[in-house]
Amino acid sequence: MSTTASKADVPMERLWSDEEEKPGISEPSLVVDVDGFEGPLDLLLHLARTQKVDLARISIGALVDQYILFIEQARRMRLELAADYLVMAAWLAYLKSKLLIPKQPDDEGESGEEMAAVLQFRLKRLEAMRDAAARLVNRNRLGRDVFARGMPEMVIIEKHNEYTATLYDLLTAYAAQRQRQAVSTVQIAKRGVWSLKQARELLTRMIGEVRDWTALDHFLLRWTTKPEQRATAIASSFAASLEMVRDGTLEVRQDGAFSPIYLRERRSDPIRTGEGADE
Amino acid sequence: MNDTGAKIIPFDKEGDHGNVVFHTDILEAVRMAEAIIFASASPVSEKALAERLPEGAQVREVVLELQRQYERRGVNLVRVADAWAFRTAGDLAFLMSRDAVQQKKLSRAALEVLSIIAYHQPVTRAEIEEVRGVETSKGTIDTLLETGWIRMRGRRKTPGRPVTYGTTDVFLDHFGLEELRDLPGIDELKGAGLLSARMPANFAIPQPPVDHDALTDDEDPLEDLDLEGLGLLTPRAMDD
Amino acid sequence: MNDTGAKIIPFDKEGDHGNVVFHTDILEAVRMAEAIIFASASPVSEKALAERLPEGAQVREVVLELQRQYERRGVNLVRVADAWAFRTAGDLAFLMSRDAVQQKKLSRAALEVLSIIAYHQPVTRAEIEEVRGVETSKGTIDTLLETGWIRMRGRRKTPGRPVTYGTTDVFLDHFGLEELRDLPGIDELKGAGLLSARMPANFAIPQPPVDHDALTDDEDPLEDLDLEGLGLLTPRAMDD
Repeated sequence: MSTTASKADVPMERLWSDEEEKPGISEPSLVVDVDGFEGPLDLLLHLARTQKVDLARISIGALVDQYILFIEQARRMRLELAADYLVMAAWLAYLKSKLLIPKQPDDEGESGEEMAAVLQFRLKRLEAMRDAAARLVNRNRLGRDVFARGMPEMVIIEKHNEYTATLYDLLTAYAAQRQRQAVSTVQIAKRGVWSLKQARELLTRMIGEVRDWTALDHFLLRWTTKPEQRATAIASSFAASLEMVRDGTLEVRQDGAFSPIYLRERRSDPIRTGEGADE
Repeated sequence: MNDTGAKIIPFDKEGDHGNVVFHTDILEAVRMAEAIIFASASPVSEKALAERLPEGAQVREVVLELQRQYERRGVNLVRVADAWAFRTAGDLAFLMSRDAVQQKKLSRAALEVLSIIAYHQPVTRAEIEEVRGVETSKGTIDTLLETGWIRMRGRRKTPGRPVTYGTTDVFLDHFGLEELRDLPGIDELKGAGLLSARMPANFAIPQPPVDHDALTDDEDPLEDLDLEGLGLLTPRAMDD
Repeated sequence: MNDTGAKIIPFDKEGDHGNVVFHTDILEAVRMAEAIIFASASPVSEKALAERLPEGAQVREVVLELQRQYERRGVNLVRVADAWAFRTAGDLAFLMSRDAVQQKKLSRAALEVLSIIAYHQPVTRAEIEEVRGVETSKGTIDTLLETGWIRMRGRRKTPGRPVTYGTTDVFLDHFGLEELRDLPGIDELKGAGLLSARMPANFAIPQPPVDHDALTDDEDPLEDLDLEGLGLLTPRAMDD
């Protein structure tokens, strides 16, 4: 698993290659360098690439292990990791547990394989977009490789309006002045513990929706809080989930005392995808 | 750009049409279109051309003829959406680079967002974030709006009516694309289902190995050392 | 492109080099000179050309050949002092004069007022000033009325019956909006990085009306008399 090979097919990313030249000069404690990554999906994609196989053939199990090892290292070193990374760890741990246990007949949720497929799809899509960006910037570009007339003799006026302004100009002007006028001295207190609702929002962004019954809570707790905060985290998560149930955005199920709490997004009446027929 | 070695003579060797008489009207219209487009730094729409060319001129035909005449010259006539512009030939980039204006370099994140907008448009901010799996930092979209490459297109007709983003003709012009269909690799991406918001039904579900913890033949076990080697764990400098 | 009969070419048919084989080097140098002069913001001297053309190129010869090629086209290569530039052919100058109108950028004050009218309509001048915190000059509103992007909608049913302003269809058209509700809301302005994420909790942005033509309950229609009073309609002559 050498790094040089993975570097070659990643032209846009010089982020971690910089550090390569000086491996292990001295002994000291390690730093987890998470700065070079654009979020957990990006980190996962990078790890997947080190498997040096087509994304369609990566081993999700190995990938999960790599990721979790990475996070554990970081935690052992008591580094502050952004919540995104921790929530992803929780989800991956959950995914792994699903992959290990054969699907139970009464388990209505997505199977581990389905979840893994979604993850794989998202990694592939992200990689595709990244490659597309590289191809785009390497095209002949106006003002760099290809040029327009240097001494234009006229401007063709299409709309016969003497004045010009773009929507961007307009919005900038509006936002800037409203901001100027507003008293903007709001301090947002840093949360010590974050709610299940927050976790859910992060998950949705990273993984897609929690469409089916999911017993995420204890994974979230394990990964996202320090041991001493666990009690408060349980309390606030649970409170948050009840609140979401009351708002009608979440459903909760527990099969017996002390058994896992299952959550899923509450399906509103199916939304038709056509023209806004859902008023 | 075509790169068939044979560089050619000026506007036309006369051989092929020495005898054919083109209707003078067309010839004159071609000259006029040439003058108008040449005079403008930004692309001139076919509509604007139609207003200026003699009545009855077939704008499309005129412009295509003009494009043909400039095909192998140092300056080419290119199409940008429904407008036309003269641009220096792509193969002369090496010669022109010295005129290049220093352009603001886009961050990797901004480039990624730009390509997602280009390939997935119309796309909402939430959808962009879903593709990238990370919140778009403040200023990224702002910067892209400022370049004039992206714009707010409208609103999605779903609850909440989120604003959708798309690219502009300035984007096409900048990257030398006639239209969005010319985005590199777009057909393959679409075919592979990678431009959809949801995983398409036909997307292959991976067959997990029977023992998914067992390493496959081409895998090595992971050790701390690997992570270090990957630069994920970097040795801390002594003196900081 | 249609292929009815060979395309002709206008300008180069005299055939002096139908037979002559130009050395490829010269032809390539002509292409380069063409691109350089085209892209340059000022006329290019032969000395400057010599620096960029391949070594050994006969600059004068190259330029004269280029000039010859453009001789009868819509654009000509002309000498300005001892430098070279492309110019629209003299006989086509009439095409250029047509739209010599200079486009003006709206002043910042005008943009601000315009944006307030867009978001807060129907809105009176006093209300605009309240949002901006500064007085709005009459000239600013006049400029905006002149653009055709705003209009007087009616009168507010309050003491003094102040005129209310709103936007027009021309406004929507110019800014590429289908309807007023397409203007981004607070979350989207934040998301795009245009508005700080840390705005006070009570900060709000009004939702523009769905139908921007309909008068609201607290508006009266404008009447001819009103317009007259505002000096926009000239009083009818008595003996008419």
